[in-house]
Amino acid sequence: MRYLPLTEDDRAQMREAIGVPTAEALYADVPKDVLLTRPLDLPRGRGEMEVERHLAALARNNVAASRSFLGAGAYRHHIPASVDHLIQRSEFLTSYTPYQPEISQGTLQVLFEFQTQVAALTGMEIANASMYDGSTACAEAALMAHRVTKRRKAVLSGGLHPHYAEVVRTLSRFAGDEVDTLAPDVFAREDITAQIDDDVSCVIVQTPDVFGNLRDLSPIARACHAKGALLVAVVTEAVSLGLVTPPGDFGADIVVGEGQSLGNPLSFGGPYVGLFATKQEHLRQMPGRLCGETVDADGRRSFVLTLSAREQHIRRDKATSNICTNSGLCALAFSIHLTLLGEAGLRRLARANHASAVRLAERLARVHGVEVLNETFFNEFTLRVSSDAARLVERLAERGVLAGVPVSRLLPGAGLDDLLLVTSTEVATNEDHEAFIAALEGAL
Amino acid sequence: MRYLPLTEDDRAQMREAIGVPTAEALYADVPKDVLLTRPLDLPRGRGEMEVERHLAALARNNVAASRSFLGAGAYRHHIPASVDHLIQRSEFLTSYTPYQPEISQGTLQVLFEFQTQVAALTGMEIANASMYDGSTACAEAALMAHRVTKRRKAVLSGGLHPHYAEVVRTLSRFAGDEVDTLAPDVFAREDITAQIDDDVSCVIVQTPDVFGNLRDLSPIARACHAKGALLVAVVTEAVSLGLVTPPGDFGADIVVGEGQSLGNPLSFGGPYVGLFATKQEHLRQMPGRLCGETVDADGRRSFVLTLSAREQHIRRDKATSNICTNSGLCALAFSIHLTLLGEAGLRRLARANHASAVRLAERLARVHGVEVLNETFFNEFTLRVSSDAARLVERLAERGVLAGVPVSRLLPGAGLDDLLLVTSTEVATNEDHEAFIAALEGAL
Amino acid sequence: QEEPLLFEIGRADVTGVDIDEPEPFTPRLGALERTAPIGLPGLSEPETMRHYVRLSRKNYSIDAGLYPLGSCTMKHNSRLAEKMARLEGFANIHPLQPQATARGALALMEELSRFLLELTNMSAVALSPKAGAHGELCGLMTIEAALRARGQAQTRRTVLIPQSAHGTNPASAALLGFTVRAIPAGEDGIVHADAVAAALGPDVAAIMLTNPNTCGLFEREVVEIARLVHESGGYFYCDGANFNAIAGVARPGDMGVDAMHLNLHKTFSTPHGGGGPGAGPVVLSARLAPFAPVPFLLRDGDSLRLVEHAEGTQSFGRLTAFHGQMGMFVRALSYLLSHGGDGVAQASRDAVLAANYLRARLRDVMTQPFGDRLCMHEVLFDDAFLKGTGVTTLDFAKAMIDEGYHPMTVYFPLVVHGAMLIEPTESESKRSLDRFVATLRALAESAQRGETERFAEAPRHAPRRRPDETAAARRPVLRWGSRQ
Amino acid sequence: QEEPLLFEIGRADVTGVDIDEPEPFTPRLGALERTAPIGLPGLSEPETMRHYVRLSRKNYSIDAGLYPLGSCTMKHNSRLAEKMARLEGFANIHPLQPQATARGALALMEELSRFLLELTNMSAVALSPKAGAHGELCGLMTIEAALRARGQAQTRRTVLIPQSAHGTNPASAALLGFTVRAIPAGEDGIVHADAVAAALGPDVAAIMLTNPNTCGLFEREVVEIARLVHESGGYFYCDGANFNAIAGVARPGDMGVDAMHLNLHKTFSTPHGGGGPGAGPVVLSARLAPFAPVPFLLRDGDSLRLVEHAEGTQSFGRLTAFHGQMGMFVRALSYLLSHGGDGVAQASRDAVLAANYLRARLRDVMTQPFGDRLCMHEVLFDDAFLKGTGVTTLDFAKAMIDEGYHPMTVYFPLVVHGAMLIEPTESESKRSLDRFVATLRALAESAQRGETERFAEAPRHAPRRRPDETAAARRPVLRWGSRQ
Repeated sequence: MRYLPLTEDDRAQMREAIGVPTAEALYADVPKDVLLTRPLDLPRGRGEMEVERHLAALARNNVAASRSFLGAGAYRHHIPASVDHLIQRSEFLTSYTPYQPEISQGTLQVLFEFQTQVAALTGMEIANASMYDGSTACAEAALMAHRVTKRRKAVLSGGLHPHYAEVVRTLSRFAGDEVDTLAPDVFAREDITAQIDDDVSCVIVQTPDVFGNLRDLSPIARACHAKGALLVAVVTEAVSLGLVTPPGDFGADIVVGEGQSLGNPLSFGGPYVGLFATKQEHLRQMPGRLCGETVDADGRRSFVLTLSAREQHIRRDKATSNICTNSGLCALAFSIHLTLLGEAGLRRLARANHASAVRLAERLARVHGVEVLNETFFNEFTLRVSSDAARLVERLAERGVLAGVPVSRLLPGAGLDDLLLVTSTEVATNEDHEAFIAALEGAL
Repeated sequence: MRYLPLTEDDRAQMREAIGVPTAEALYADVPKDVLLTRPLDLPRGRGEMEVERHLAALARNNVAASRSFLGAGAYRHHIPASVDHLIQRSEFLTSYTPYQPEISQGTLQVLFEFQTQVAALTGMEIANASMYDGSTACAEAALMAHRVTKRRKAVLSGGLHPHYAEVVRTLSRFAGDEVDTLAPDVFAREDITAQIDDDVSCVIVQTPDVFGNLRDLSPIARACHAKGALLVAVVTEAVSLGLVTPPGDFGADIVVGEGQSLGNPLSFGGPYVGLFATKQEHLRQMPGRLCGETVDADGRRSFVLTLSAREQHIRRDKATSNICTNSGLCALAFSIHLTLLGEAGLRRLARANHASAVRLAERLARVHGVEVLNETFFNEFTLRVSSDAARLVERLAERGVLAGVPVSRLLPGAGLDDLLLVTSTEVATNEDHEAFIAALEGAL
Repeated sequence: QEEPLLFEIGRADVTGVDIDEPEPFTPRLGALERTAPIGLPGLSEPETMRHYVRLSRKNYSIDAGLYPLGSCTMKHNSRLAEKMARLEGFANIHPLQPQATARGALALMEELSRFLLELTNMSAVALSPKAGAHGELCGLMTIEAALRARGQAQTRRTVLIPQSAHGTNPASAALLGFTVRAIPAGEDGIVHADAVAAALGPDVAAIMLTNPNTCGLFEREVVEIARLVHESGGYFYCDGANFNAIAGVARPGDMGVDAMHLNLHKTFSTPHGGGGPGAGPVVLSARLAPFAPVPFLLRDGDSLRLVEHAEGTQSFGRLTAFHGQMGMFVRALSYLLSHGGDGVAQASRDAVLAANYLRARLRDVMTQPFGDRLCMHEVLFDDAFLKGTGVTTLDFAKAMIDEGYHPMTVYFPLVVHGAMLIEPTESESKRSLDRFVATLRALAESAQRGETERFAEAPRHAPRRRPDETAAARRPVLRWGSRQ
Repeated sequence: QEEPLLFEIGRADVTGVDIDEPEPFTPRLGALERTAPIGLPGLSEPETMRHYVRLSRKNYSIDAGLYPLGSCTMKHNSRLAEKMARLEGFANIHPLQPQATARGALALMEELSRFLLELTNMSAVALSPKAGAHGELCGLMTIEAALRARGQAQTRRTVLIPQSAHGTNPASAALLGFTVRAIPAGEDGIVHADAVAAALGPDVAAIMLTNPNTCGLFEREVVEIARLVHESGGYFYCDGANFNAIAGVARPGDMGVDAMHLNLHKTFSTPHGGGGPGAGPVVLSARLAPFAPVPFLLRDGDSLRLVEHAEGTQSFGRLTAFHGQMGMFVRALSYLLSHGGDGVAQASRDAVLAANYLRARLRDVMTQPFGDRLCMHEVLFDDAFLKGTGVTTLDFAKAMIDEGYHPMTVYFPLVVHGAMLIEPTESESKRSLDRFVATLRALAESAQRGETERFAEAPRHAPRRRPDETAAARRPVLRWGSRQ
């Protein structure tokens, strides 16, 4: 077996050194009645060639998103070849969490740079070294707000991605916390400030919201702060922050986000990378790993994991979160992509996205039976179509166009079956737009 | 431009340090009348995404060899994923020829291991650090034989790959040397020993020959040595050496080969890697780079490029060859693949190839209008078909099968238009064989 | 040469990505355009390559050396898995595209599930947890949902956890509002049924047990413990971090386990990536299966469907935005198909053999907390052999760095003084193990000879010497530019 | 840690590739089966990864640092190019599959040709040469074929080559039986027309000139030289190794060049790979075009055809088994499409700017053989500034290693005493150049202060100190096991 270096001869020698006669003897502590006495009912091991064939056949049974207008929390962007090359460097790919800083300065410096980039991008003071993804970061933000405010009620905007809202509700329900979720807010008209009372620990608002609308969060921030609550802002499309005022500028207390858009492929939903940023004052209530700067015994600048007194391996049942493994390699991809872009490149990428979406929206608005609902948006907007959106998407898929996310996929039974979320990023060409329009006109 | 780090501001500062007012001023030495005064008639630079689109469109216009039975000097084999990963390590991919041994021990040790592997594989005493490919190695072998024997006539077997023969003839013609090429030898029946006279420096024989026949080279070696000539053996399918007696065992004086089969993709013909092995006694007449073992100033084992007194950068017009850049990275791929295989794996791979070809030959022999001409072969054999082989291949290509190499492609006008070279390696499945047979029966 | 920070070498006007400025258009941003500088320096592509290549060279990695971190299972990561995860049909599919256009993905999830269920002899698997700790949450939520269905969610608020457990266990339990009750281990390092019996009661929701445990020992009384827990009305959560000792040899389902997370990034070799991403699917017993989170796979005759909404099911809800770590599923399945049933069992046996080999070769110079006895896939030493030398476990670990090795896990489990937990995995050759043994023996003997300086000063040959962690925590500097 | 040789750690029965043993069958090997041991040890996949990763870490690379090797053009290699070359439609196509099934490949070759011809203002390009030196052979053969067509192949047997030329130039000429006649350069480092005129005669087949030359200078009299050579009935071969100075700025076709090889691995950034593979297409003037080797591309209306046989054409024949370095063509085209016409010219200007910047910043502490004047894309120093210090050019180069740099090219060109030829390329940032300047200045000043030990002992911080090259050559050990 190509992955196992020991030969039968090696094994025999090693057993002799140990003083056991057989391989089975090493399992003497396992009760006889739980030892497996038959071979597993699984295929035998296969060579690379066969495994490749098998998996490639599965992959071919998926329609890869080449003419695709899907978004709703996961976005198709171009990833520079150097990003994927660098994250496959053995020293990044096959290292562990940097517990031994002396021989992990590569990973640690990357995390320090990542934290700085995330803080800058969100307009916040500090950020952590990544979470699993945007939705779990969002749920952690609610828990953190409870710790900070010593209250236990979160108010969720109707513009929050329904899956994010579900994740928050699931965790809160088990943790014994309260959650108020507002009705789906297609036009970003909800008055969430009216929901803030003295029990509310935080308000969670998304921008651009799940329907694509941009929001000025300042009034909500002010209302929160007046009541002693925190404003948690959610950003599911990190590229938008190259063009849209960041939550930090509006006074958000915690910003969480999905970082997939930078450096990470769609990959059917994971692995992604959660962003988590907050104000300096809340530092010690922040979940997740943190990398900090210090000096070594020779006085040289060094980086270490720090404030681990908050973490599970020290604090155990008093920890700020139970996170251990997070999204290091995805954070690396995010950070490299952002380094390549730089401020100028990110702004241009964001403009290219916005331009592409505006152009598509303008063309779609001219299609009979289609209405663009958004006044403002970044690279995603909501269509009202003259038929069931989910069925329309299926019909378009047969014509080679993945047309978007029907709102009913996220909110079944909400009476929003005629709404379709449509995204257009820098990868969509003019021909893609034309194909979409043509397929849509044919299918409506 | 993403590859150019200098900004306009940097450039201005640098010009100031140099003391030139403009970018053009740096080209003051170029005569005005050859300075280009208009922009190049070429497209402007493009982003990664556009370049990818453009090249991917070209790639899609090629039929990638998935159901392919082509050989004739280039063979489709499975390349382990780790081979391609390792050769892309920055330290291998982006380093230069190891002129500074202190910081090139990685490349140098690889070359030393490669030389040892090639010597073992061919059954010879020593090998060099690679040539461009098998055909140029073959031509260099003729030149070397001339140097060793101080004669200037090479005799080429009719079983030598016609392209190899052409390459030898081209170089020899310009170098003023003589070449006798025997008639195409479909059944390996030529009596090449009859051609050896006192003017002959070397006889060049291929095994398996271009028609797939295996050869016992011992009689030819004896005949050569009796006349003071060298036997040059050519191996275009390196995998065969896992199963077939190597030329060294027959007494060959020089063995050259094409190493593509191990670690290197087909890639439409290049880059490949030439193997070159010989006897210790001919060491100083060998062309190409050599890596040798020595010790450093602290007595530690070290590797260096050695015997460069033979080479062009020292000897200039007295050099044993003009080679500078060779096939370092392809040699690395070859060496890694062979390391992964090891003796046991190589033998099994070779058996799998032979088994696959034997099975296909047996099935083809039962097809009406098809005759298998070979008594012996490794993974490639010659078919006689009842129609024009080249046209047959085209018809089969339309049915999704790349059926083999028509001999007329290599030897137009030789009256061998009904011959087809067919290869089957470990990558050909039973279904591939069935598809071939079915398409063939349909097309004949 | 030192590598500066990105922020010291990058510039706001430099970019390594060429994107055309769009044709003029009318923005739809309202008044929300970002205009102030963001503070994100860029690098050209050559500078980017060099920055990260140079940083990477300051890291240790499994590709470059033995990585004996106990409890972390740093085994070989194949490049086949990386290649497979990058197939266009896996890497470039959207989680919300019509399920009919993602049949291969669903089939892959089902095939992976089949492997995991046969390996564990369990009934169902929840694929969506993102890592081991997330899997723990998932398992405990499933248990609570089952208790709720029985009307006992309010009364059973205690979780039993041995003191040797990973910190994530109590942290997960506490996060969900459970009270943690510690169970002591016996002198022999394992949990005894009578200790469990003593701790059980009508308030107990579950026990969380790691098996093999973090002392490297198999919990011999596991079957009896499971019986006791079940009898008392609780559930048995098993921390699967150490599954690499027994995969293919013994099955949790046969031990009475109700829920267990599998760390795909440990047992099934998806790379650790400097701290993730992982994947922590949770296998469930028949009793817990109905309560698994959404999305879950349902087979309807010939076709597969992902159920994405809990309404109308007993599912406890949603744990994450999408379906789980698909990229890791591909890699894990690549591992499993490559090994096959036979290979997985052989890998476990080799991992246990390697740990015991280290134990046998080191037992005369190092000390074991629970006596010299068979271990599972990791071997635990304590610092008794360093007593009186002035060398601490930490010093010993740092001295290993100077010998070219990553240290083992130290000071864990907490129940053992100066613990050193070594997990060689099945990926090491005998030659590699022998060299490691020789190094550790030499270090132990050096310490015992009183050569304390090499330990106190270690590491001296690494990119950094020991950093001042206290200063880092006292005045946290978490981003560039914030020190001023 | 030292990395042993494969032969010290591998074993004949270990393999890192799983291949099923074939079903029983009747072999067709005659009596030629290989039975004796071959002597090829194998490693499992984890051991293989570690062996090569560890070896790689003993190498310097452009990705990790500035690589100022004059004449080698060590510029940034993009990963886009690597990705493109690996597209299935390029990597997995056979050179002998029907041309109709390889239309994309032919189109790519045509597009690359178009770029090369526009950049050089030449008439045709022979794509098949495998590297620069192979291109030289190709060019000289083309010239000889043209002479033969004129009936002068027997009489014109001399090639003029300046003493500063790359060793490949005389080696290539000699290989083809030409007599090499050296032309001296002037005091100012360039070849003067009158020196060429003096060397010309009816025996001269061609001149081989490198322009810019290996002293880093543009051959200012090139147009006049070309005129003289042409008038005397010879051809002008230009060594294109230094094309990176002028690509997009000036065109060889406008200078009277008849043939020139282009090193795709230098100018167009296909990676050097530790010594290849390269690619050396040769551009030809209209006079030489008909004699180009097979295979060559022919456009028939809408379709492209590769002519593979010389019969019926004036082609001089075949240089290599197949069509050339397709993998390198893809990479070079990726470079050219990415840069575009504007980017190629900018790259040349940046390369020249960088070399002159180094010159300007170092001219007061190092010495230039031909006075302080503008250089092209490489700057040449001699060892006059080391005179009396006891430090040699080699010492100086080795001391650079201790500072983290790869040395420049040393002792080349041969015509300059203790030559140091520095080519920074356009890939370095100003910051990188400034650091390099600071290092070289410090070293030069250190040498001048008489701190000879750091030079004589250098390198001390590399994986090896200076190896005994004399011993290596005296008793060559070229394979494992042969020392005994």
